Formats: sequence, structure tokens, C-alpha cells
Amino acid sequence: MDLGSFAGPFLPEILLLAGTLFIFLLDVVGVRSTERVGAVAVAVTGLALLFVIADLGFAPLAFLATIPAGQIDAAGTGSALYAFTSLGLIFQAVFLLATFLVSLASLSRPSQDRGAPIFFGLLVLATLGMLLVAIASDLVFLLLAIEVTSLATYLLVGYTRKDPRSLEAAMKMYVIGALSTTLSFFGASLLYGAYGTTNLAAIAHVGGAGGVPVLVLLGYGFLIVGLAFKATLVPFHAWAVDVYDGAPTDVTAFLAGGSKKVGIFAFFLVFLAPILFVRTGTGSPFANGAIALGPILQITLGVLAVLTMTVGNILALLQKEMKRMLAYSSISQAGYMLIGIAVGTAPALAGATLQIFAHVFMKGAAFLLVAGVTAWGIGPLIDDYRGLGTRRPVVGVAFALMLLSLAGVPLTIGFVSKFVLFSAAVQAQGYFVWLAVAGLLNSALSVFYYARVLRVMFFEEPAAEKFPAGAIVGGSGPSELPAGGFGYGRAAAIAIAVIAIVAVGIYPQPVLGAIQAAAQHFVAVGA
Amino acid sequence: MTDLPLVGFIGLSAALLAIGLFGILTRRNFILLLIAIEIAMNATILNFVYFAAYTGGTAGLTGQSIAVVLVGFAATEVAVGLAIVLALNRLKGTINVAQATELKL
Amino acid sequence: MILEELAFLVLALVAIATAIAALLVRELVHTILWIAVFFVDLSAIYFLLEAPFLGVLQLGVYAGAVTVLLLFGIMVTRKRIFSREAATGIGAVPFALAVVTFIFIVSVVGEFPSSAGTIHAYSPADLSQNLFNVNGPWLLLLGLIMLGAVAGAIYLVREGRE
Amino acid sequence: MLPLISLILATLVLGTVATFFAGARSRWVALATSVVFLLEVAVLFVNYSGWPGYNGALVPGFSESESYSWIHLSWLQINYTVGVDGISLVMILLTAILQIATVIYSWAEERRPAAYFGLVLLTCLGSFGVFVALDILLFFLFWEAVLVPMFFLIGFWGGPRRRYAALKFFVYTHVASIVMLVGLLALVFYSGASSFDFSSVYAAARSLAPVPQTFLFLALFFGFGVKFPMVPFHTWLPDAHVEAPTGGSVLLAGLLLKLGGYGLIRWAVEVLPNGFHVSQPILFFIAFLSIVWGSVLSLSQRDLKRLVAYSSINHMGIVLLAIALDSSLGLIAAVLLMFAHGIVSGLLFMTSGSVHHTFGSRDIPAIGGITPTTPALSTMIMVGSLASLGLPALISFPAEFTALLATWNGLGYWVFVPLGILVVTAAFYLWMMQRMLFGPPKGVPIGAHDVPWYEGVGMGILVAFTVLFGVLPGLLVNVIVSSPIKGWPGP
Amino acid sequence: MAGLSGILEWAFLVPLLMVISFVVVGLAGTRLKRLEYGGWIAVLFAGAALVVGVLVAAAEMLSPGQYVNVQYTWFQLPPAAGTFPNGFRLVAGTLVDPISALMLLVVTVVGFLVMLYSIEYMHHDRGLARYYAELSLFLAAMTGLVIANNLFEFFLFWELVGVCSYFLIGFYYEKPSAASAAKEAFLVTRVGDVMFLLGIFLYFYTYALAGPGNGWAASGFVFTNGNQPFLAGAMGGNSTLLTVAGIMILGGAAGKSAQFPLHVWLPDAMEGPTTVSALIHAATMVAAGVYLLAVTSLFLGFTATDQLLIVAIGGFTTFFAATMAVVHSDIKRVIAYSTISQLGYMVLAVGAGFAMVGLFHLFTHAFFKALLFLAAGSVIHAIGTQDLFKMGGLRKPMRITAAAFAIGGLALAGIPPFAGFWSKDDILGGVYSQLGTHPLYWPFFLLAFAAVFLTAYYIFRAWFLAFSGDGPRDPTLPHAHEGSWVMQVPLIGLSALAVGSGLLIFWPNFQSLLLNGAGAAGIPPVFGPTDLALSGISVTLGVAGILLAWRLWGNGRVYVLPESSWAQPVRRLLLNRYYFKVGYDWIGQRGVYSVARAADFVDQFVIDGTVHGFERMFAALSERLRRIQSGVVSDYAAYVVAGLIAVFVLLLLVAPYLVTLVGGA
Repeated sequence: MDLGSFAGPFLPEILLLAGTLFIFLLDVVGVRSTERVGAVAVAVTGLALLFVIADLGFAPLAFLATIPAGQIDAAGTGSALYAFTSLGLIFQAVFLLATFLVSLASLSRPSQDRGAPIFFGLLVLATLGMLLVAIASDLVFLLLAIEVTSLATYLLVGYTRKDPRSLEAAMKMYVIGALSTTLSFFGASLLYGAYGTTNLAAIAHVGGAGGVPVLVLLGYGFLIVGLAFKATLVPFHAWAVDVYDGAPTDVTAFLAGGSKKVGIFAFFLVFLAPILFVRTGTGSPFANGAIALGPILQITLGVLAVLTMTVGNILALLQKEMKRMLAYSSISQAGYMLIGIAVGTAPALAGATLQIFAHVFMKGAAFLLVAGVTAWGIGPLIDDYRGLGTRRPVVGVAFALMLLSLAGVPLTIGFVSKFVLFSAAVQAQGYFVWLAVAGLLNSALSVFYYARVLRVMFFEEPAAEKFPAGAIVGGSGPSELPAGGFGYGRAAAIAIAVIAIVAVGIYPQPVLGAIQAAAQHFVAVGA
Repeated sequence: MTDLPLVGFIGLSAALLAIGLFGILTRRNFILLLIAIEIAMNATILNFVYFAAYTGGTAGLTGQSIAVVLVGFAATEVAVGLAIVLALNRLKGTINVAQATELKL
Repeated sequence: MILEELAFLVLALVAIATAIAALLVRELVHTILWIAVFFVDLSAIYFLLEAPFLGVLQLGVYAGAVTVLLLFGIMVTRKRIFSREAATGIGAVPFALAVVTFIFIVSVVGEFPSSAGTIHAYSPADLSQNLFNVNGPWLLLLGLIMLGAVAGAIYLVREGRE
Repeated sequence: MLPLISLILATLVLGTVATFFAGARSRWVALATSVVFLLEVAVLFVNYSGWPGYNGALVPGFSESESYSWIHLSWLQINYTVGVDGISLVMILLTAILQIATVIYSWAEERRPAAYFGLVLLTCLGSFGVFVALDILLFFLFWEAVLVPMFFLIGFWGGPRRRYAALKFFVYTHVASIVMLVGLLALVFYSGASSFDFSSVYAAARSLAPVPQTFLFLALFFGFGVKFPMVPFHTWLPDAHVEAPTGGSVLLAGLLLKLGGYGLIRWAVEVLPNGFHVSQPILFFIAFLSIVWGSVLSLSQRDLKRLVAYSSINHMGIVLLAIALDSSLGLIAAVLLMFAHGIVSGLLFMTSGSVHHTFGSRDIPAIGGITPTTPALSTMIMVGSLASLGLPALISFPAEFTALLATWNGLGYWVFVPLGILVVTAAFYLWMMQRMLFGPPKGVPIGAHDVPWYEGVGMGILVAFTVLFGVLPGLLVNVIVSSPIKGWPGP
Repeated sequence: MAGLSGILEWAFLVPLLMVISFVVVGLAGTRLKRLEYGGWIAVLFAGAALVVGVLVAAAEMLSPGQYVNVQYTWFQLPPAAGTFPNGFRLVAGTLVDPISALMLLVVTVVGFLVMLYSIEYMHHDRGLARYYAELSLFLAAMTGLVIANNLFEFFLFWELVGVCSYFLIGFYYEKPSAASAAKEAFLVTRVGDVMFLLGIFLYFYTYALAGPGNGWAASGFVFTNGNQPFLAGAMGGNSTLLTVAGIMILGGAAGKSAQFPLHVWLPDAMEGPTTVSALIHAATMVAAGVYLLAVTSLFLGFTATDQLLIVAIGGFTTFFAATMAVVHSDIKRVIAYSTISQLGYMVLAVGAGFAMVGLFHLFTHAFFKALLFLAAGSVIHAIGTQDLFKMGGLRKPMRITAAAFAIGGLALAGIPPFAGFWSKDDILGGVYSQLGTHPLYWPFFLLAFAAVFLTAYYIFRAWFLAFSGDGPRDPTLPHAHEGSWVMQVPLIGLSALAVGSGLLIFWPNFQSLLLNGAGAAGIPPVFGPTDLALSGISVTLGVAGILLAWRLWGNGRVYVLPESSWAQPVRRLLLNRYYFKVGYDWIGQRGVYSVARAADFVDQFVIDGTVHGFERMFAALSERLRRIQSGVVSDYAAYVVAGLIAVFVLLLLVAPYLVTLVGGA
């Protein structure tokens, strides 16, 4: 086996690993300026993104493809630890995109920040973990890959080590994260005990020989809880609000835009096989066959999804702080995404994936924008945003677009994703229609808190003392900077997000078609 | 080759997990929290080990491998936890988690 | 075999007792002592399960490294090593939650044969073969975890001098 | 063939965008857009395939249809499909008329005119889209597109309780559209339609069993019904109307309520005949309830706008009744009545706006004998009121006559309910006129003078159409009956 | 004279001319100060209309029995399944036949004279342009109604008539009483309109299915030149549905023609200018109701039950209204009650099956009632009051007026040879001949007969009070004087008609209008005195009434009913108009309005209250849920463990139960 053909498919991962090591090396040699270190991260993630897109079969980039076509969506052997699925590749692209945007925007962080190498290094390392999650086909591989991301993000959250809020957030995330990790490994151990393997595809099939129902259900129960931490499902979400609030806002953007999707995709990976196995009707994993595992899991996940979006929304209603409001909205969005696996059909997975894709641009970019605006001296409260829309129309409109997209207003990407998702739920018929109803009612509820921000931004007069003129970090006046003083990196990241929100919102076919095809393969392989 | 009933191990690991969870829920000292987490983690490792022992064959080896990896992982996790708590201690002068409540509601 | 069952019973009881003690004693240093005993006790159980490599690893990593690490943590965060923890109640709700969890897990017992089963032994060679070859990627991942942990932890703990 | 509908859509989109950015000149841009829109609608009328000599249509039964693929997945086929039939054409004409009248009436809007006119145009754009959309997603997009500008029109340019009213409006209509959306999605997926296009949904859904049809129909009916608005989900309407700026009220009553009626006809009644038949009693009940409730409540209102708002509930109740009858005559009546109500309630809301501008209040008991001061305004109020209570030679009369005749044919002596309510309707309008227009002058500020030219022209346009179609309703009926439903020959 | 019959197709010119007048005066009137704000233009157009109307009538008289139908399709439906399988069409057209020619004559003549009279009478009022425009539209609507060729079009103009009367009654809109009276008139007639509308529906529905064929719906429901009404041909003369339809039509007519119990609005309608009252009472508004009954009776037919009901309403109203006229002191009100009473006669006639006799009475009544009103108007114009008890001795300064009023009074009282005698006598004779139809005809016939006496009494009571005696009882009144020629010409013209129009019945050409108009339906009417005994009794009653009036009120006498008299309560009852208005007001204000207020309460507090309750619930829930975010990480961990247990419960207990409930995978 020559190294090229073995390592080739892992080119994006290797790139990121090299990037991480290079950045840590820069730290050692004392190169710590944000721009230089960040440039490495941007370059590495951007390049990796290109490779992933090429692997996805995007024709203009075909020459960059490194994974042999036969290896993608190949039927599982039942023993491999990793496998390339096109849905996984799409998720890799989503993760890389999130990191790319965050690192791009972080180029505009204060350049005297001595933690820049650590920040970017951990960022790239966490992304590497996420990429590995996306190709996992083994439970332990999956959980360990998640831990790569998790440990890196604990440290990212606390990396502004002079800020007690940041460290408190890191501590909270650590405690709940470690607890959840323990629980998920415990669940994995139970499943291992039941089936004697940890291969995800094999688990469901092996069990047909004579599994143990309660042990399996307990195992899946532990796994649900463990993964729910990452995906911020209610009631495992409480940490997320504090952490999103306390973490440096760019890290929050990464958490919301990137790392939480790891949890959702882990749900896809872990639960698709048991759900599909029963759904295809080839038999029950249980000896007595009286209870079908698939519907049980679907109901449980469905309840969690509804609970998550409802509680997230209700709590967001009364929030006075911008970041916490966005955090709660992020939680409720996780509920929508979970619908995908709760329904478990290819269309639903496609819808959820699109929702995740959209969320990078909506929520991730929103946090990036909040970070930029905070740097202008605008306070943490929603009321502090008074008059922003009229003072800085470009920023206001961009933020408004993100919020409208989050609310699911037509002609934005958020609408398309919700539309496809809920359509898929209805298409699945049966009690899944209620998931669509719950989702839609929740999106109606969510409109209130988004609309409140819009009202504050556009319809209320600014409070003068909250908006010091010329308080733009970086020393450049707004006349020189195209995006009103965010700095080029952040402005570019936000611009990309806004373009994506509108473009995909108006013509989603290219993105949606790719996702749908991937989801179909995913389901076909998983079954 | 020894023979032992499986149920005993299940009971032990369940008890250890419960103790660990109890500790996480009640202890306010961060070090104690770490210890509680480690107790729970050890329950998990124990699970892998005895399931491996009962499974046998390659599958059993897999279980032991997982246990080995997990031991390493748990130690790393403790180190990270300590790092965070030391930084927090430097700023706040306490490692009582009940006093780190700046972020709430 | 009665003897092994008896040994397991004792070891299990000791594990439970030391775990509880470690969490409940109010002297932090005592906690470390109890937890060290706990780790050693578990190591013994691994030996009982004919997993000597794991037993040794448990001794080295847990009873050795982790215990020291925790002790170090206490020393750094405490002005006096032998300070007592403020008394904290057991708390009815956490207790109930723990007990219910325990009951749920133990409820699987009915699905297992209560009779003794065969315990398989593996040679460290087989284990390492499995660990480094078949499941090598796990170790790679562990390496990545440690990479991030080391870099980040050092940065956090290091006194910043900006 | 010229893609006329897309052309109109493009005109409106460009006009709207240009208006938003035109600053002080926005009113001219808006006016130009409205004029072009009206002309294009005229061309559409001339071109309409319902007229003799037309052949060929992409979507069966619809004229001027266009279709382009939009989202194309194995399970989700969504197209940009548009087209018109007689019913939508009449509604489009209403849109064009109301748009130009509103723009002219609001000529002197001073608070952020660019945004105001832009939102007005956006509302009309959305309505136009709803009337031409022949794809479920497209329909829903436009449906929602109407909601947002109206929310802002109420919320920013509205009266003292505008926030409350805007929110209430939004909540009610949004919840309704959600139920509607679920219904529409279920319509596609339960019927197994091959795409979201009207024609394929129509073909697939009609053959569904009665039980699923009933559920689907009720979901859709709820969605459309709240817009109607049907009692008891109507309380958003008076508040929204009272707080909305005049232009907003005009569009709200003139167009938004019609969306509900149009949607019901196009997407529920036609597509789910079995479910419709099962649900008919419910529809009748709600229709009667709305008719009685709207009318009786009008009687107790002090605020002129509120009075007109409640009378809208009454009139839309008659529309619902006419639709529920499921007869040719009823359908014609419903469409005619929607058109008539659009024009007449628009006129009445304009007059109440002018009353407010001129006298600083709309409180009916507080104002009296305004006729000598403002003869033109009084005349408009009289024409509007008389048209609204069904005076012959004005537009509502043929519609109401047909509706009531159809009601008799369909329901027999139940027709006494709407008939009796006609008296009550007359009563509250007459009482309002007696107190406000007649008697000794009261509450007339010194220096009050008749309406400014732009308000007069705005109302005059509507009066002209009130009389024109009141005398020649056949112009509209001939178009309506060329629709491909109810066994009519169609185009 | 076949050449003249070409005019029949141009009958639509009459309403059209008046519409043009309406538009011209309405738009330009305010600028035409020198032409009485367009008054003269209106007179001109009314004159032109008169010419056309007279020509049409003449053509119809010269070639009797002509039916000329011209129509324009308003809108139509293609044939489709349902009630109208052969299609459905609503048309607007003109149907000139003997009765519409007769009515056209009445309306144009009276209309022209009133218009002319107004030039001086209204000279000092403001808003003349509006007045003439509305008057023009009023005439347009009435003439349009008269020549309408189907019930739908009939209803259209019917409503227009109503709304014009609304505006004209409320002409002095600054007077609250005028505004109120206008509203009352509209509302009360609206009740009738609604019934009329249902009647139309019933006829459309019935005859489209089972009538003279489905063609009726497709052809626009046009009145056909049949030899007998639809009813007789299609239904064998009876049908419950058609009975109801007839009752509905009666209701409509009762509203417009102010028949019991919808009579309340007419006396209050005196708030309008006297000229308007003349028009309303003589030729337009109230005549429409009777005309409707006649048309329905002739073309569609009433069932026997309907006829009995119509007779009852007509006969009772005749007497009922007359009693109220006896006590009132307002000269216009007295005449107004007499109108109601006389309309009762016409309704009675139609009910008994003599539609043409009823129309004949309408014809004569139009002239003498217009005369009475214009004469009364002349008085009011001269002295500025309507109170009979303030007047007196006006005979000397206003000879023409006094004579005109007397002629009108005699005609009203049915004294030969004045016009009223011939028509009223024919009605009584006709009804008498039909008494055998149903025993219940008797009481109403007797009531109608008794009313003859009352009529003579109250009209001459008014004449004596106003014109006899030495001078005004109220010395503050201005000195009376006769109006100019503009006012005198109409008085004289109408006086001539009041004398002569009854005699026209002996002119065969004129009689042909009435005979052919019947369409040979029902009982062939006989015109001219038939039963001399009956005529004798009625004339005797009339003379007795006049004598009683002279005895009590003649020569300036004023009869005061003793306070202790048994008749005092009756008098109070009559003065209060049997408390009908009070009752209706009570229903309107206390009844309907209270219900409306209650409904408003429900709307605001029950329906909206429920919504707000939900809102508050959500807010409270949000607030409570927020508290779980305590900031202590141990709590968060507790949520995780609790969630773990919840997931176990779901997975192990709830979900399996649900799955088995819905039947597994």
C-alpha cells in the first residue's frame, strides 16, 4: 500500500493537521500576529474546503478530487472504522465553511492578541476533529473524534484567560462536556456489550441474532444524552447559553456554526442504522420481535426535537441580551435539525442538512457580526442595538437578513431549509406531520424575538451614549472601510454569509440537489 | 480461565456510575468534581473490560483496546480540567463551582 | 468458583466504599488517598478479569499519574493543604437521580444469565496487535486529543505577560 | 409569446426596489409603476385567452401560463409556474386599481415616503403574485410576502396602538399561514402529486378519499379563513384597520382579505371537492356567524374605521357563504363580491382617513354635520356607504343580488339570515351618515376645508370604478365565467 | 297611426333624459346660479321627458295592447348544472305595455309640474343644485321602474327610488328631524325591499324549474306578453312556495307604499320639502309599491291566500290610516295619512283581483294628491306654518289655492264627478263583486267603506280650518298671498286633471289601456258605475263626512273634545299614531342596539380575552423556565441526569407503549 493512495483520501485532514502543527510551531518561534497566524488557518481551511468540494463531484474542481469515486458511498464492510459518504463530505464542507468564515472574521481580531496561535491552532484542530466525525463509521472512532473537537473547544472558550466570564464558560462547558462524554462512552460500552462490536452499520444487523432489548435501549439512551450535549438539545442545553454568552464571540460563532452540528451529524450516524433497519422491514433486532427499535427511537428523538425547539423559543422570547437570545435561538434550531433524523427518510435528512448548512450562514455569521459590533462599543443588551439599522444601514440590513433567515422568511436560505425539512416531515406522513406542525408553530413563535431585534434596530432612536462616534477598533474610519469598520476579514466573512443567505434562498437547486443526492446515498448505504 | 457471573460486574459499574453522577451533582469543589467524573469514567472502562472478557475473540480484543484508549483519554481530560480550574482559580481565587455564576438566566 | 466470586465481591464492595468515601470525606487530601485506593482496587479487578495489561495501565496512569495530578491541583488551589471542605448536604434530589439511574441500569440484569460465564484472557501481544494495527486510528485520535490538550492547557496555565 | 405575467412581476419588483431607493422622488416612481402596472393589466385583459380566438395553454385551463423548474428533487418538484384564469384576472384588476388609488391618495405621506410607497408596492406585488401563482411554494411565498410589508405599514405608520395591532395582525395571520402551509404540503404529499404545480395537485388530490380530503380541506380552510376573517378569529381585523395608516387599511381590506377568498376558491374548493362537501355545514355556520356578528358589531361602533372594519367581516361572510354554496352562481357572486368589496371598502377607508385628517378624529358621535364644510368628502362617504349597503347601479349590488339568489337556490329559507342582515347593514351606515354628515355642525375645527386634490383623485378613481362596474357588471362576469371550473367552458 | 308606435322603442329616453339631467345639474348646477342652479335645466329635461311620455302613452292608446320589449344583457352565465340548467341571464330592458304607458304618463306629468312648481317654491333654499339633481334622478328611477321589463331591473330602480327619496326627505339635513326621518324612511322600506328580494328569488327559482319552461332564466326573466299570469298557467293557481313569494312581494310593496305595519315612515317623510312630498305621495315612491303589486298580479299571479292577505292589508290600512288623519293638526300630515289610506284602496283592489282598477285609482289619485300637496305647499309657502290651528280665513287672499284644495278634497272624498269618485267607486264595486270569494273579505270591505266617511271628514276638516273663517287664528302669521304663475300653473293644471282624469275612463282609447293591460287575466274589470246603490251609499257617506266637518269646523269654528269625553283616550292613541313609532324606536334602540353593545363586549373581552390569556400564559411560562438557568453548573449537570432518566422513561416505557398503540413499525 503506497502512502499516496492511502493518504490521498485524507488530504483535507492531513492539511488541517499540518496547519495545526505549523501554527503551534509559529507560537513556539514567536510569530503571534493575528494576521499572519490567521492567514495560515484561512489558507488551510480554504484549501481543504476546495478538496472536499472537489471530492463531492463538483465538476470544475474535479482535478482536485483525491478520493477514488468507488470509495464514496461504498456499501459498508461492517468492520471499517471510517467510510466516505457523500453526506459526510457535505458535512465536512459545512464544518470547513464554518471554520473558514470564523477564521476569516478573526483576522480582524486585535492583532496584539498574544493568544492568536493558540486560538487558530485549536480552531483548526477542532475542525480536524469535526472532519473525522464526518467520516466515522465506528462508534468509538466517532466519540473520540468528537472529543478531539470537544477538548479543543473547551480550551477555545477559555482562551481569553484574563476574562473570568470566558473561563467560567470554559469550566461549565468542561464539566457538562466531561459528564456527557462519560455517559456516551458508557452507552457505547453497553452497545458493545450487547453486540460485541462498535461498528455503526454492524450494530443493528448483528443484533438480529439475539440482542438484548433493555441493554440496547439503555445504550442508545446514554448515547442520546451524551450526544445531546454537543447538539444542545433540551434539557441538556443549559450549559450552552452560558457558554455562548461567556465565550469570546468569535468562538461562539464557531460553536454555534460549527461544533454543534457535530452533535447533529453524530445523531445521523448513530441512529440512522437502527431506525432504517427496522423501517426496511427485514426483521427485528430482538428475539421476540414484539417491539420495534426504530419507531421507539424515532418517537424519543421526535419528543426531544419538539421539546428543544419549543423550550428554546420560549426562553428566547424574554431574553434581553443579544448573545443569549441568539444562543436560545440556536438551541431551538437544533430541534429543527433533529427532525431530520427523527423522521429518518432521505428527504428529511436532506432538509436537516440544508438547515445545518443554512445555520452556518445565519447563526454563525450573526455571532461574527455581533462580535464586530461589540468591538465598536455596543453593549450586550438587545436595547443597545437601538438605531443601529439607521446609523449603519449596511450592517443593519445584513443583520436583518440573518435574522429574517433565522425566522424563516421567504427568499432566504432559512426559509428554504425549513420548507424542505417540514415538507419532508409531511411527506413521511403518519405522525411525522405533527413534527412539521410543531416546527412551524415554533418558527411562528420565533418570529417574535427576531422581530423585536429588527424593531429595536430600525424603529427606535439610538441612545446616544451607547454609540460613541468613531469607536472603531483598528484605527480606520468608516469612510475607508467598505463594511463600516469591521475590518476586511470580518466584512468579507459577513458578506459571504449574506450572499449565501440570499443566493441559496432564491435558487437553492444546486445546493439542495447535491444534498438530496448525498442523503439518498446515505440512506441507501445505511440500510 | 475463571468464571464469574456477569451480573455482578453490571451491578458494580452501575453503582460506580451512580456514585460518580451523585458526586458531580453534589460536590462544589472542582477537584472533587473531577474525581467524581473519573469514578464514572472508571465505571465505563470497567464495562468495556468485562464485556470484552465475556465476549472473547477479536471482538473481545476490541473491547480491551477501547479500554486502553479510554484510560489515556481520561487522563488527558483530567489534565485539561485542571488547566481550566487553575486559570479560573488565578482570576477568582476559588475553585468552588457554585461561586462561578456570573453567567446565568 | 467460590474463591474468585468472593474476591470479586470484596473488591467490588471496596470499590464502592472507597468511591463513596472519596466523595464524602471533608478533608481533600483524604479524598486523594481514598481515590488512590479506589484506582488500585479497580486495577485488582482488571487482574481478576484476566486483563493484566489494563491492570498495569490502571495502576500507572490512574493510581500514579492522575492521583498526582489531582494532588497537585489541590496544592495549587489551596492555601493550606489540609483544609476542610465546607460541609455539603447529600441532597435528596441528586441522591434520587443517582438511585433511579442505578435502578434503570441494573434492570438489564434480568436479561443476563445469573450463572457464571467464561472469562476470556488475552495476551498483551494480541492486544497491542489489535490496538496498533486494527484499531490504530483510535490511538491517532487520542494523539490529536492530547495535542490540543497540551497546547491549550499550557497556554491557559502559563502566566500571561502581555 | 410574450411572458406577460413575468413581465408584470418584473415591473413590480423593479418598481418596488426603485421606490425604496428613490428617496423624495419615490412617490413619482410609485405612481409610474402603478400606471405601468395598470396598463400591463389592461394588456393582460386584452390578451386573455378567455376571449374568443385564443388557443393553447401550458397549464390546462389557464391563460398566459409560464413554467420554469425551480427546485427539482426526486420527491420535491417545485416550479415557477404562473398563469391566470378569469377569477385571478378579476383579482389582478382589483390589485392594479387599488394600487394606483392608494399611491395617489397617499401622495402627501411625509414620514419616510420611500419606505411607505415601497411597502405599498410590495403589498400589491405580493397580492399579484398570489393571484398568478400556480405552484404551491410560489403561492406561499407571495402569500407571506404580503404579510411582512403590511406588518411594517401598521407598525410604523400606524396609530397610537400600532404595535399591539401589528403584532396581533402578524400573530393571527402567521399562525393561519402555518396551518395553511401544513395543509398545502399535506395536499401534495398525501395526494401523491408529482409536483407542486396546481395542475398536478389538482389532478391528484381530487381523487383522494373523502376523509383525508376533509382534513386537508379544514386545514386549508382555517388558513384561508383567518384572512377572511371568519368569526371567531376576526379580532385582529378591527385593531389592524383602526391602527393602520389609510393606505394600509385600503390594501388590508381591499387585497389581503381577498387573498383568503381567492385561496379558498383556488386551492381548497376546486382541489378538494369531497372534503369541501363534507365541510360545507361548517362553512355555512361560520359564514352566517360572520355575517351576523360583523353586522351587529358594526352597529355599536363609534370609530368610523372600526365600523367599516366590522362591515368588512360581514361582507366577507357573504363571500364565504357564496363560496360555500358550491354553485356557479355562488362562485360568480363570491368573486364579484370580493372585487366589489375591495373597491368599496377601499373607498370607505380612504374617506375615514380623510375624515381623520380633516377633523382630527373619527369618533362618529363627536363629529356632526360635516356636509357643508366638506361636500366632496361627504359625497364620497355617501357613495361608499350606499355602495356598501348594496345600492343598485353601484358595484356591490349585482354581487349581492347574485349571492343572495344563489343562497336561496342552495339553502332555501336560510337566506333570511343574510337578507335580514341587509337591513342591519343599512341601519348602521344610515345611522353613521345621520350622525356624521347631517344635523347641525359639530366638532368641525375652524378652517377645516375639503379634501386635498390627491385624496380626492384617489377616492375618485374608486368611485369611478364603483359606478362603472355597477352599471356594467357583465364586463367582469364574462371574464369570471371563462374560468375552467364549475363546468364552465373556460378558455 | 302606426307611425307613432315607433316611439315605443324609444321609451328608454324618458329615464335617460332624467339621468342626463341628473348628471348635468349634479356636476354643473352650482355654477348655474342664473338658471336657478340648474332648476330650469331640470324643468327642460322634465318637459322633454313629459313629451316623450305623453307620446308613448298616446301611441299605446292609439294601437292598444302593444308590447314592445327592448333589452340589453347585463350579465349571463353559460348553461351549467344546477338550478339554471339552461343558463342564466340578467337583462336590463324596457317593456312598453299599456300599464307602463299609463304610469309613464302619470309620472312625467306630475314630475314636470312639480319640477316647475319647485322653481318658485324652493327659490330661497340653499343647495338647489343638489335638489334638482336628486329630483331628476328620482324621476329617472321612477320612470325606469315603470318601464322595467323584469323583476331584477324593477328592483334595481326600486332601490334607486328609495335612495333618492332618502336624500330628498333629508334635504334639510341640518335639521336633525329631517336626517332622522330620511333614515327612517330608508330603513323601513329596506325591510320591505329585503322581502321583495326574496320574492324575486322565489319567482326566479320556481319558474325557472317549473314555470313556463327553463327558458325564463336563460332569457332574462322577462315579463312576457302572456294572456294569463304564470301562476295560472304553470301551477294550476296554487303553490306554497308561490304563496310565500306573493307574501314577500306584498311585504316589499307594503314597505314602499307605506301599508300597515310598515306605514310609519311616510308621515315623518313630511320633513322634506313639500314638493318632494307631492312627488313621493302622488307619482313616485309610494306608487311604486302598488305598481309592483299590479305587475306581479298581472304577470306572475297571486295565489288565493296571497289575495286574501293583500285584501286584508289594504282594507285595514285604508281605515287605520284614515283614523289617524282625523286628529292631526299638521296639514301635510293629514294629507300624508290620506295617502296611506288611499293606497290601501289600491292594494285592496289588486288583492281582490282588480289590478287595473287599482292602477286607475293610482292614476286619478296621483293628480288630486299632487294637487292637494301643492296647494298645501302654496299655503305653507305663503304663511310659513303647517299648523292648521294657526291658519284660518285663507280663502280670501288665496282664492286659487283654496279652490284647488277644495277640488282636490272633493276628488279625495269621492264626490262625483271629481276624479276620485270614479276610481274609488270602481274599487268598492269590484271588491263587492268578489265578496263571495272568501268570508273574510267582508270585514275589510266594510272597513274600506267606513273609511270613505272618514276621508271626507278629515280632508274637509283641514279645508275648513285653513280656508274658512275670517282670518288666521295666529295673528303673528305673515300676510298671505298667492304665488306667481310658476306655482299657479301646476295648481290649475292639476285641478283640471283632478276634475277630468276620472272622466277619461269614458274615452275608449284610454280605457283600452286599462282593459288591455289586464292581459285578460282574472276577472275582467268593469269601469264606470255599475252598482248604483253602492255608489249612492258611498257618496252619501262622503257628503255626510263633509257635513260633519262643516258642523264641527266650518266658518272658523274649532271643536274641542271635552276632557272628560270617552273619546279622549282614543284621541290620544290616534295622536300617538297607535304608538307604532315608539315601538319601532324601542326595538331599534333598546333591542338591536343593546344586542350590538353586548356583542361588542363579547368581542372585546371574551374572544380577545381568551387570546390575551394565552399570551399571558406564555409570558409566565417563559419567565418560569428562565429561572432554571441558575448559573450553577451542578444544576446543569442535574438537568442532564434528570434528562437521562427522562430519556430512559421515554425509551423503555412511553415509546414502546405508543408504538404498540399505533401498531408497530
